[in-house]
Amino acid sequence: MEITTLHYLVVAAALFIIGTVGVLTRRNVVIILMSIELILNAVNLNLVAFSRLYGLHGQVFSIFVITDAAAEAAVGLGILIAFFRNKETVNADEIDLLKF
Amino acid sequence: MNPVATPYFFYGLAAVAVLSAIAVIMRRNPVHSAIALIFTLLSLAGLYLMLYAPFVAGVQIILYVGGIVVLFLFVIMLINIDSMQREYQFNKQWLVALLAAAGLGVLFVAVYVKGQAIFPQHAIRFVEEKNTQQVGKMLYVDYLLPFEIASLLLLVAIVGAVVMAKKRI
Amino acid sequence: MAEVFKSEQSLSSVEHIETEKGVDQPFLDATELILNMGPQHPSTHGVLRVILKLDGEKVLNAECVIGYLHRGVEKIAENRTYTMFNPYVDRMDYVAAVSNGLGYCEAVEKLLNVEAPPRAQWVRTILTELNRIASHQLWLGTHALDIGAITPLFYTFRDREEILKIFEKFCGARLTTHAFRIGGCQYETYDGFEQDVKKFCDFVTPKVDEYETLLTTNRIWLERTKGVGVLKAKDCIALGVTGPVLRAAGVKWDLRKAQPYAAYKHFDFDIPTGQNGDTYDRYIVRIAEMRQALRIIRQAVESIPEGPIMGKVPKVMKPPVGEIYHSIEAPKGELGYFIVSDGSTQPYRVRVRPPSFVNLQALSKMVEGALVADVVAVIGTLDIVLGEVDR
Amino acid sequence: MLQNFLNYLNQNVTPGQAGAYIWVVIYILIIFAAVSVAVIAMNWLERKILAHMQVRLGPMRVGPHGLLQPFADALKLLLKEDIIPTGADKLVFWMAPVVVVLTAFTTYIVIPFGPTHAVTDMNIGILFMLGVASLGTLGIIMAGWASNSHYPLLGSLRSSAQMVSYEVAMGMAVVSAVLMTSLTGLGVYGIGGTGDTLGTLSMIEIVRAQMNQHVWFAFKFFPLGLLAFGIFAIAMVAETNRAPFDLPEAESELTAGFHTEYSGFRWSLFFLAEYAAMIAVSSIAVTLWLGGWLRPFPHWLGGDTWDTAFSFFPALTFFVLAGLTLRTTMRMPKHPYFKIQKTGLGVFGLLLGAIGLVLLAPPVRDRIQDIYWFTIKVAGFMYMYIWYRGTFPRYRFDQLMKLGWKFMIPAGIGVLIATALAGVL
Repeated sequence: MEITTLHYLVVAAALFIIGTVGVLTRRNVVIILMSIELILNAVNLNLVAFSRLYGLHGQVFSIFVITDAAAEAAVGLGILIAFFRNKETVNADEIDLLKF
Repeated sequence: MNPVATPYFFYGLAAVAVLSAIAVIMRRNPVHSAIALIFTLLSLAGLYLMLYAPFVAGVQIILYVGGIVVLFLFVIMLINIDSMQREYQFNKQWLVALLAAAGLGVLFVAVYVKGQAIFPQHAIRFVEEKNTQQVGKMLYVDYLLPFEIASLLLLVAIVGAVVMAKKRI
Repeated sequence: MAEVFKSEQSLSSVEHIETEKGVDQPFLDATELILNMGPQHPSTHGVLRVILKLDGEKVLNAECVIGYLHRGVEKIAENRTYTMFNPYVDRMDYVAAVSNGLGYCEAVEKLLNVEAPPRAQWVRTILTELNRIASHQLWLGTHALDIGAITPLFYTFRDREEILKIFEKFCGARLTTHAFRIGGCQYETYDGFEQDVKKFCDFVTPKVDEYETLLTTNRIWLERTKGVGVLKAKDCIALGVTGPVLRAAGVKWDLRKAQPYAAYKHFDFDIPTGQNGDTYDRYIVRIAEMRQALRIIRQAVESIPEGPIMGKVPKVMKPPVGEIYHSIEAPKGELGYFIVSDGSTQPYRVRVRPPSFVNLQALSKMVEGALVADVVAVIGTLDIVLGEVDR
Repeated sequence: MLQNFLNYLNQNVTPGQAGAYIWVVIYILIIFAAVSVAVIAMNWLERKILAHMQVRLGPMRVGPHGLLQPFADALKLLLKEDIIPTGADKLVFWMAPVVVVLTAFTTYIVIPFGPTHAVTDMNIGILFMLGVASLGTLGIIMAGWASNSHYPLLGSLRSSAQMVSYEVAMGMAVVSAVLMTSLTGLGVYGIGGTGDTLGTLSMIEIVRAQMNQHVWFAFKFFPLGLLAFGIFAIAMVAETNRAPFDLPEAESELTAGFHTEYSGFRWSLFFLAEYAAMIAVSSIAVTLWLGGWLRPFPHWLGGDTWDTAFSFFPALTFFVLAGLTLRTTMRMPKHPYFKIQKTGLGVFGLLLGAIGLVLLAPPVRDRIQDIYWFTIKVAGFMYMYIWYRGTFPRYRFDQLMKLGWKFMIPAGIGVLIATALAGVL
């Protein structure tokens, strides 16, 4: 059976939904950040899959997305460490102060 | 060279990707989640290779798996406390999550059903041998401005991360 | 860095290190990690245990736990005659057994008010200085090994072997020699002793240069040792630190010059000193001391007098009631013996002032704010022997 | 079928590109076996060379001159009890050595031992190699974390920080070499050939570019190529956790670092992976800067006569080794006790000689040359590794970081910019 673009899109959608569920339900911020990575990867898969139909632009964009993911992970984890130092927790529902 | 056994590879990689993704959000121990994330990312790199995007696959491995996940693991080791694993891992938003998941699922199905017609039926056959060169050219010619902005973003991210994580500035 | 595992190995002696959460503690104690270095560890030079409180790699606090090698040597002395106790002292600082023996013998001689004949004094000086070289060689090899240079160890052991051969020929033992007796030496030196010692001096002089080519100007060695474990002269004196560690801080204090014993007042030698009191200076001072020791040995062998080797001491030693403190400059610092006599054949009390034990006190001061790797370097540079620390 | 099978031999591409899957499997098996043998040989050589640097003999008891010592060690390790600490995370503990070994061996599929002697040629060859090599860190982090002990944890934290830092410098050096593949100008030195002005990441194409440009990249744009090569040569030692950068397993500080809690077979996997990774990164250095499989002076000493002369080198090397072995056999004491050892060493020497004879045969001679030159260059690096270990003290963690961030990375960026300028001007 030929593997078409649609197959890839289904995988990407599955990853996206899993990521969304992870962001919404988990308490641990580290895992929420990982779920965001999952979502970004789903997007990437879509971009690369479509690049097979419409040219290389999708691949180039997926590289930008990876760059963004790196920046997001670095800043997110930095905030997390700063927060953890002060509150000794990484649970999202306990992060309820604007200033600490 | 013609690919062999493509469907099997695809299904195998897709299964690994999705199952590990589920493990990412289900595991109690964040380190296990991170390891599951590695499997997802690696199988996605495999899928990129199948899509004739070797450069993106290489970047995926070297940046995501070699860089970002190492960062995740590093931070988990810094803040992993046993007591945290004994707490409730999920908050009470399961209803919201279910709705969101269902909504997204419906949306995707709708898009696929509607959009099937507008996808070109035949894929472009890329010359795999020159993929890197072509991507490079595009990055530096067509997408020069986004490229520079991305570099600026990374600089800001470096500064931000250092400011955030440093104890005393 | 965080404490990753709640310190589950409830260390009984650690409790007071745990920081209490408070206002003046801006960051959580979760950033601290308690590392239990030793008693089984490749570079604590025996069974020293150091409890390190770490922030990442940085040492916030270090606490030494000693006593794993305690054999009650001082107590044993109270149940032995003066002669019988003599071999025991060799087991304290076993890499410089001859120095230990010299200190004990001279202390008892002082108590008995006898003096060893000149020839014995000269032989004692030669052997003690040979032992100083052997001790410094062993220190250099293991210290370099701690810092990661594995090769000098084998070079120093190769050359130390020659010294041990001389010991073996002289008294039959290599490590715990029991070389001296109260009142002199048991036997006359073997034939060819002088030649052997001279040959050794000629053999080892270029070897000391060889050690220096391996390490002295090595960039990594310089980076690892300069400015590491600094102990200033004031702190040295306050802590009672002696030996090369004190001299590296710039204090020209050497008991061989200050209170000459054995035959040292007849020889001409210098006291090498450093300025900064860091690990590198201590290395340089010890290397220079090896050279000075060779100088002393050369002079001693040239001028060794003829005569009896054993002084006149009674067969049954009953020193007069009294007490005596006598100290010598052992390779590691001031080695003192405090002996109280109640007039019987056995000492009432023997108290040893071991240089390693006193020098080890400085460890926690020296490593504060340093890195884990520095702890290892500093333990090495203090040149401790746990047999002597715990006794 | 058989014809199909043998057809590949006449093709001038790697089996991966030719689509000859049976040959791919054969190549993978050969490489796996060869690397394992190389690791065993390295084990013996390291102990012997290090011993001779340290005025001692090294292993002498098991087999003549300790030749069988690695096998005895392997046997011991396999028979040892396999301990998993009580508090350890069993899954991760189990997975860590597997990850390390897998990544170390996966890199080999793109290493070109010759123009056709690679499993496959990838468009992203060098990127793939660096990426997969960096995955080894994950295994080390997992091992340190899963052990549930403080020394391994410190070791793995050191390892992750170290690898992330040195990978950047390594990448910069690699990029400057990749850049050179596209800079076909003669440069200031007036030597050089022609080539594609489009750069490449493929390992085979990089070597081809060096052939076409008539210069090994280490010597291109002197001293820029040499500088980049030097940066890589330092970074690769740090990357493989070898002395003087062996902080993650610093024996005198962290007892054994990340593999403190490992024993027996699992520990031997770490050992295997470490040496395999050393060979792999040395192969990258050889490919990128020292002309890969090219023999010395392929153009300056060109022509059929020189080609033939150089093709005798592999056989010659084996004859020299056989001669040395037989000489040692002769010099062994004449005593019944040494009879078995003497026979063994003699047979070993004759075996080496026989291999040398086989290598003299013309078809073998032509095919084996590339592999020979590649191996010789890698062996040079391996000797350097041992030499470093015998000479240098260990860096401290902050000094390592200082060297990495304040010297290596700026130097790498500087060399990259200078190379680009030198190529354009």
